[in-house]
Amino acid sequence: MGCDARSVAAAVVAAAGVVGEHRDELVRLDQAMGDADHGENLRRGFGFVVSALDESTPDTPGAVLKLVASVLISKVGGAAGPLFGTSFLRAAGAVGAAEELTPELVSAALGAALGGVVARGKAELGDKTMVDALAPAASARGADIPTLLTAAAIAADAGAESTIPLVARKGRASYLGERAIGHLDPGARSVALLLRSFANSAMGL
Amino acid sequence: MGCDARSVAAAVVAAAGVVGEHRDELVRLDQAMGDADHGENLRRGFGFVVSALDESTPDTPGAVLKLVASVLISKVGGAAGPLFGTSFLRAAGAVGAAEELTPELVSAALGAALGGVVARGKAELGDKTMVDALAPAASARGADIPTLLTAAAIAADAGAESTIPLVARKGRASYLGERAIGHLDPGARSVALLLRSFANSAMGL
Amino acid sequence: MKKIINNPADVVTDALRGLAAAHPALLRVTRDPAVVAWAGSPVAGKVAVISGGGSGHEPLHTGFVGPGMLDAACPGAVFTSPTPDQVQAAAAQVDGGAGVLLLVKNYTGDVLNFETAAEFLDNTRTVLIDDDVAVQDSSFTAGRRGVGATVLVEKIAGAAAAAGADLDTCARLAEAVVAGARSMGLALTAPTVPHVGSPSFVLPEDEVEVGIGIHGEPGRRREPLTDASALVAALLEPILDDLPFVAGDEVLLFTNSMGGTPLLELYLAHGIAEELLAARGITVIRRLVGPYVTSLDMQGISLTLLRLDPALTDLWDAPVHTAALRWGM
Amino acid sequence: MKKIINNPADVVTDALRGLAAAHPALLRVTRDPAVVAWAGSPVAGKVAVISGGGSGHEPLHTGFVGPGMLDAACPGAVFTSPTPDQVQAAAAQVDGGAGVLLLVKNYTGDVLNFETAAEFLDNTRTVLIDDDVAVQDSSFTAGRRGVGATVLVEKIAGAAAAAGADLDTCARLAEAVVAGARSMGLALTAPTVPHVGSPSFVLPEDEVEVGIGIHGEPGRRREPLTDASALVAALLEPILDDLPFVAGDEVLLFTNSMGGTPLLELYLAHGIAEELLAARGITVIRRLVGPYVTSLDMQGISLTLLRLDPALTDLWDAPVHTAALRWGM
Ligand SMILES: Nc1ncnc2c1ncn2[C@@H]1O[C@H](COP(=O)(O)OP(=O)(O)O)[C@@H](O)[C@H]1O
Ligand SMILES: Nc1ncnc2c1ncn2[C@@H]1O[C@H](COP(=O)(O)OP(=O)(O)O)[C@@H](O)[C@H]1O
Ligand SMILES: [Mg+2]
Ligand SMILES: [Mg+2]
Ligand SMILES: [Mg+2]
Ligand SMILES: [Mg+2]
Repeated sequence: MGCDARSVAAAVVAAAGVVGEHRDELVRLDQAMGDADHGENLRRGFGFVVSALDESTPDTPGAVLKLVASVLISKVGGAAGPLFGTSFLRAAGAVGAAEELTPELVSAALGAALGGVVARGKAELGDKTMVDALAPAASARGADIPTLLTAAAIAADAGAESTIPLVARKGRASYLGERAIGHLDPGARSVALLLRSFANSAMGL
Repeated sequence: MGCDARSVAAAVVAAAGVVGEHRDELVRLDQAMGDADHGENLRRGFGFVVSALDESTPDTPGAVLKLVASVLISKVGGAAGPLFGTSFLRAAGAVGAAEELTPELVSAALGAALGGVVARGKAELGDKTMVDALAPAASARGADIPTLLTAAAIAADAGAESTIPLVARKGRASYLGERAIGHLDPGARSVALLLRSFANSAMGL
Repeated sequence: MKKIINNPADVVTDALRGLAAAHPALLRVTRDPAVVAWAGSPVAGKVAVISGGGSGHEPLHTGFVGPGMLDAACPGAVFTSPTPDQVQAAAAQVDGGAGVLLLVKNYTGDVLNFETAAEFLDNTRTVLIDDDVAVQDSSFTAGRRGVGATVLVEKIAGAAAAAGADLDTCARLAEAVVAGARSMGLALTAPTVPHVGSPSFVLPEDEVEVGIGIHGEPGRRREPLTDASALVAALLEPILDDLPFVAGDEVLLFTNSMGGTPLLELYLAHGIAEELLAARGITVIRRLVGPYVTSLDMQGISLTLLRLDPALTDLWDAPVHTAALRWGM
Repeated sequence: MKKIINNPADVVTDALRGLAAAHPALLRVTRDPAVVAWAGSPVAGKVAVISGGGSGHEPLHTGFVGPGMLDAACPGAVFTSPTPDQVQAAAAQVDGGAGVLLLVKNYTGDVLNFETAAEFLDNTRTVLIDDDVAVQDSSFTAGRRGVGATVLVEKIAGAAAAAGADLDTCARLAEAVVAGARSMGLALTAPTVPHVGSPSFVLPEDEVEVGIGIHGEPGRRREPLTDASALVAALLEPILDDLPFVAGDEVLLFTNSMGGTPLLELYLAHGIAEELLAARGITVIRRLVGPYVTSLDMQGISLTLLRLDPALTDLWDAPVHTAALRWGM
C-alpha cells in the first residue's frame, strides 16, 4: 500500500487513459490558438509509454519516471515532447533510487519538474504556458501523498484557468498577440489533467 | 426600311445586348454539363464584335456577317468561337454581295450557317448540340423576313428545349453519359436567343 | 469566391504578366494574341513544338515552354481553348523552317481552333491527345479527352525535336505516346472558375466524382469517399484494363494533383499505385509526381500510365528546362 | 474531412513510402525513426546539412533533400516537430566527418528537439530561421517564426557545403540568409489537419487572415478580402519596412503558395509584387514561384524577400537536384 514502482507505473497508465479521453478537448484548445496537435501528441506519446511499461516495469519510482521521460522525449516531438519529457526526467532525478515515494519526494519531484520545464522553455509565470499550471502545483503541500497531489491538482486547475485572459509570450500562441485572450492554454490544461489523474491514483493507494 | 448593312449591323448589336443579358444563364447551363464558359465566351466575343462594328460598318449585309465571323473566330476560342464564327462566315457567303437581304437570302443564310456548323462539328440532329436548334430554324419558311425569322426563332426554341432529355454525343457534355439527361444544351439555347433577337430586330424594320 | 485576383476578366492576362516577370531569360511572352514562347526560339532547322489550351490548368501548357519541350504555348481564357490567331502567331514566332508540330488535347474547341490555324500554316502536323479512359471511346462521339498524357507527349516530342528529329518522326513519337498512355482522375471538390464565382459542382462531404476531366465538368459517376487504397485502385484498374497494361510492361507512372490536393496526399496515393503495379508484375521505371495538369483549385488526383520502350525512355530522360519541369540543364 | 488518405495516424508514414517509391535513386528513406536522406550521403569531408520539422509543409523539407541542398530531412508528425531521435539518426547517416549543420525553423518545439539532439552530437552548428515579420520580434517572447526563408537558407547552405565550405562558413552563410530575408503570408482558407478532421479556423467568404504561419494557427488579424493588388501590397510593405529593403537593393523574390492556391493566382500575385518592387527601385534578380512551404491544403500565399550579394547569388545559382527544386543537373 506504499507508493512503489508498480503504483507509479499504474498511475502513469491511468494518466495515459485520461489523456486519451481528453485528446479531442486538447486538440480543440490547441486548434484555437496553435496548430491543433497537442492532444494528438500526448495521446501518441502516452500510448508509447504504456507499451513501454507493458514490456517491463522498472524497479523504482525514479526508474519508471525516467522511462516515461525517455519515451516522451524520443517519440513525441513538438513542444510538449521535450517539455513533458524533461519534467519527468527531472522528477526522476529528484526521487533518486528510493523504493517508495514519500510526500517529500513527491514535492521535490514536482519542484524539479517545474525547474526542468523552465530551464528548457524559459517561460515565466503569466506567459500563458504549462508553467502557469505547474508552478502553483509545485508549491502545494500536504501531509500525505494523496493530500499533496490533490492540492497540486487543484492548484494546477486554477493555474490553467488563469491562462484564459492572458496574452501569450511563449509557444505558438505568442504569434497571436491580443487574439490569444479568452483561450485556455492547452499545455496548462494537460498538466492539470495529469495531476488530477495522479491524485486520483494516489487516493486509491 | 429594307434590310441593308446598317440594319444587319444594328441587329447584331442588339443581339450582343441579348447575349450580355443572358450571359449568366448561359454560364449556368454550361456549368451543369460543361465548363461554365459558354456565356462568358459569347459575351466576350460579341463585345469585340460591337467594338469592331463601332469602328466601321461594312457596306453590305454579307460584309457585316463576315466581320462578325472573323471577330468570333479570332477572339472567342472554345467550341463556340469556331462554330458560331463558321456559321456567320457561311451565312455571309450565302448572301453574297447583295445590298439588301430578302427572305430567300435569309433562308439561304440560315441553311448555310447550319451547313457550316455541321461541316465543322460533325454533329447530327439529336446529338444535343446547337445543331438541334439551328437545324429546325433553317427549315423555317416565311413570306417576309420578320415572319421567317420569327418562325426560325420559334423552331430554334423548340429545338433547344428538345435537347433536355437527350444524352450528348458531341461536345463536352458527351463525357457525362446519362448524367447529361435533364439539362438544356447551352449552345442550342444561345442559337435560340440570337434568332429571337434577330426576329425582334426584323419586326422593328 | 475567394481568389487572389483583380478583375476576373483579366486573370489570364495578369497571370501572364507575372509569368513573364518570373522567367525573363527563359520566356518571351506576347499579348494580343497571347503567346508564351521560349526565348531561344526559333531554332533554325529544328521542328517547332506548339501546344495550348484553356487556362486554369497551370503549369500546363505555359510551364512547359523551354528547351527540350515546347517552343510555344497558347493560353486561352480560363477553360476556353485558344483562338487560331494565337496559334498562328505562335507558329510565326517559333517556326525554325523544319515544320511545326501541334499537340492538341482532344476537345471540340481545341480541335477546331487548332484546325483553323493549321489551314493557314505550311508544313504542320497535328497530334491529338485522348488518354482519358473515363470517357467511352466511340466514333459517334467527341471521343476521349486529353488529360495527363499531355505532359508526357509534350516532353517526349519536345525532346525529339531538340535532338534534331524531323517533323514526321516527332509526330510519330507523339502518336506513340498517345497510343501507349492512359489516364483517369477523380475529384474531392469542384474548382471555382473566376468568371463564374461559384464552384462548378457541389459534392457532399462523403462523395467523390470519379472520371472527371480538368474543366470542372462533372465526372462519370459519384461514389462514396472511401480510403486512399480504394480510390487509387478505382483509378488504376480501368487504366490497366484499357490498353491493357500487362505483367512485364515497363511504365512511367504519373501521379498528378488536380491543384488543391497537397503533396502529402499525392505521395501517399503514388505509393499505393506503385504497390498495386508491383503486385501486377508491372515495373515502374520512371515517375512524375506533382500538380502538372490542374483544374484551378480543384482537390483530386489523376493517374497516367505510359508504356515505355528504350527510345521513349531516353527522350523522357533528355535534358529539359521549363518553368515547371527541369532536369539535366 | 475530404482527403486521399487511409488511417489519419499513418499519413506521414504512408506518404514517406510514396516518396521513397517515387525517388528511388535520389533518396534513402528509413523509418523508426523517420529520416529522408540523400542516397549519395555521406560524402566524406563534406559538411552535412540537415533540416526537418513537422509534416504538412511539403515539399519542405523532404522535397529539398539531394545534392546541392539537404543531406537529410527529419519529417515529424503533421505540424509536430521531429524528435531528437530522428535528428540523431539523420546525423549518423549523413555525417561525412566535416560536421553537421542543423537548420531549424524557430518554433519552440523545433528548437527544443534539435537542441536535445545536438547535445548528443559532436561538431554541430545550429542556425535558427526566423523570417516572419508578422510576428513582433521581442526577447521576452518565442520570437519570430521561420517560414519562406527556410527554402533559401537550405539552398544556399546546401550549395556552400557542396562546394566544400567548412562548417563555420556554411553556418555563417545560413545566418547571412536569415539576416537578409523577411517574409509574410496570408490565408484565404484554413488547412484541415488529418488527425483533426475539421478546418483549423473558419474564415468568412469575404475575409482573409493576414500574418498567418504555416501550421493553421490564426493570423495576426482578419481583414476584408480585397483585390490582389491590395493583398500583395499588404504583405510586401511590412517586409520592406522591416529589414528595411531600399532602392538599389538586389533581391530574390519568392512568391509561395500555401498549398491550395493555384499557379494562375500565384503568378498573378508575383507579377504585382515585381511591379511594386520595381516602383521602389528594388531590382529583382532571382525569383522562385511555386508551392514550396505549404500548410496542407490551405489557400493563401506568402512573399519572401532576400537581399542578395554576388556570393549568395552564386550559391543560389549552383546546381541542385532534389524532388522539388532542380537545376543545373
Ligand atoms: N517555452 C515554453 N515553456 C513552457 N511551455 C511551453 C512553451 N512553449 C510551449 N509550451 C507549452 O506547450 C504547449 C503546446 O504543446 P504542443 O501543442 O504539443 O506543441 P507545439 O506548440 O509544438 O505544437 C502550449 O500550450 C504550452 O503550454
Ligand atoms: N461538335 C459540335 N457540333 C455542334 N455544336 C457543338 C459541338 N460541340 C459543342 N457544340 C456546342 O458548343 C456548345 C459549348 O460551347 P462553349 O461552352 O462555348 O465551348 P466549350 O465546350 O469549348 O467550352 C455546346 O453547348 C454545343 O451546343
Ligand atoms: Mg500544438
Ligand atoms: Mg463551355
Ligand atoms: Mg470551354
Ligand atoms: Mg505542433
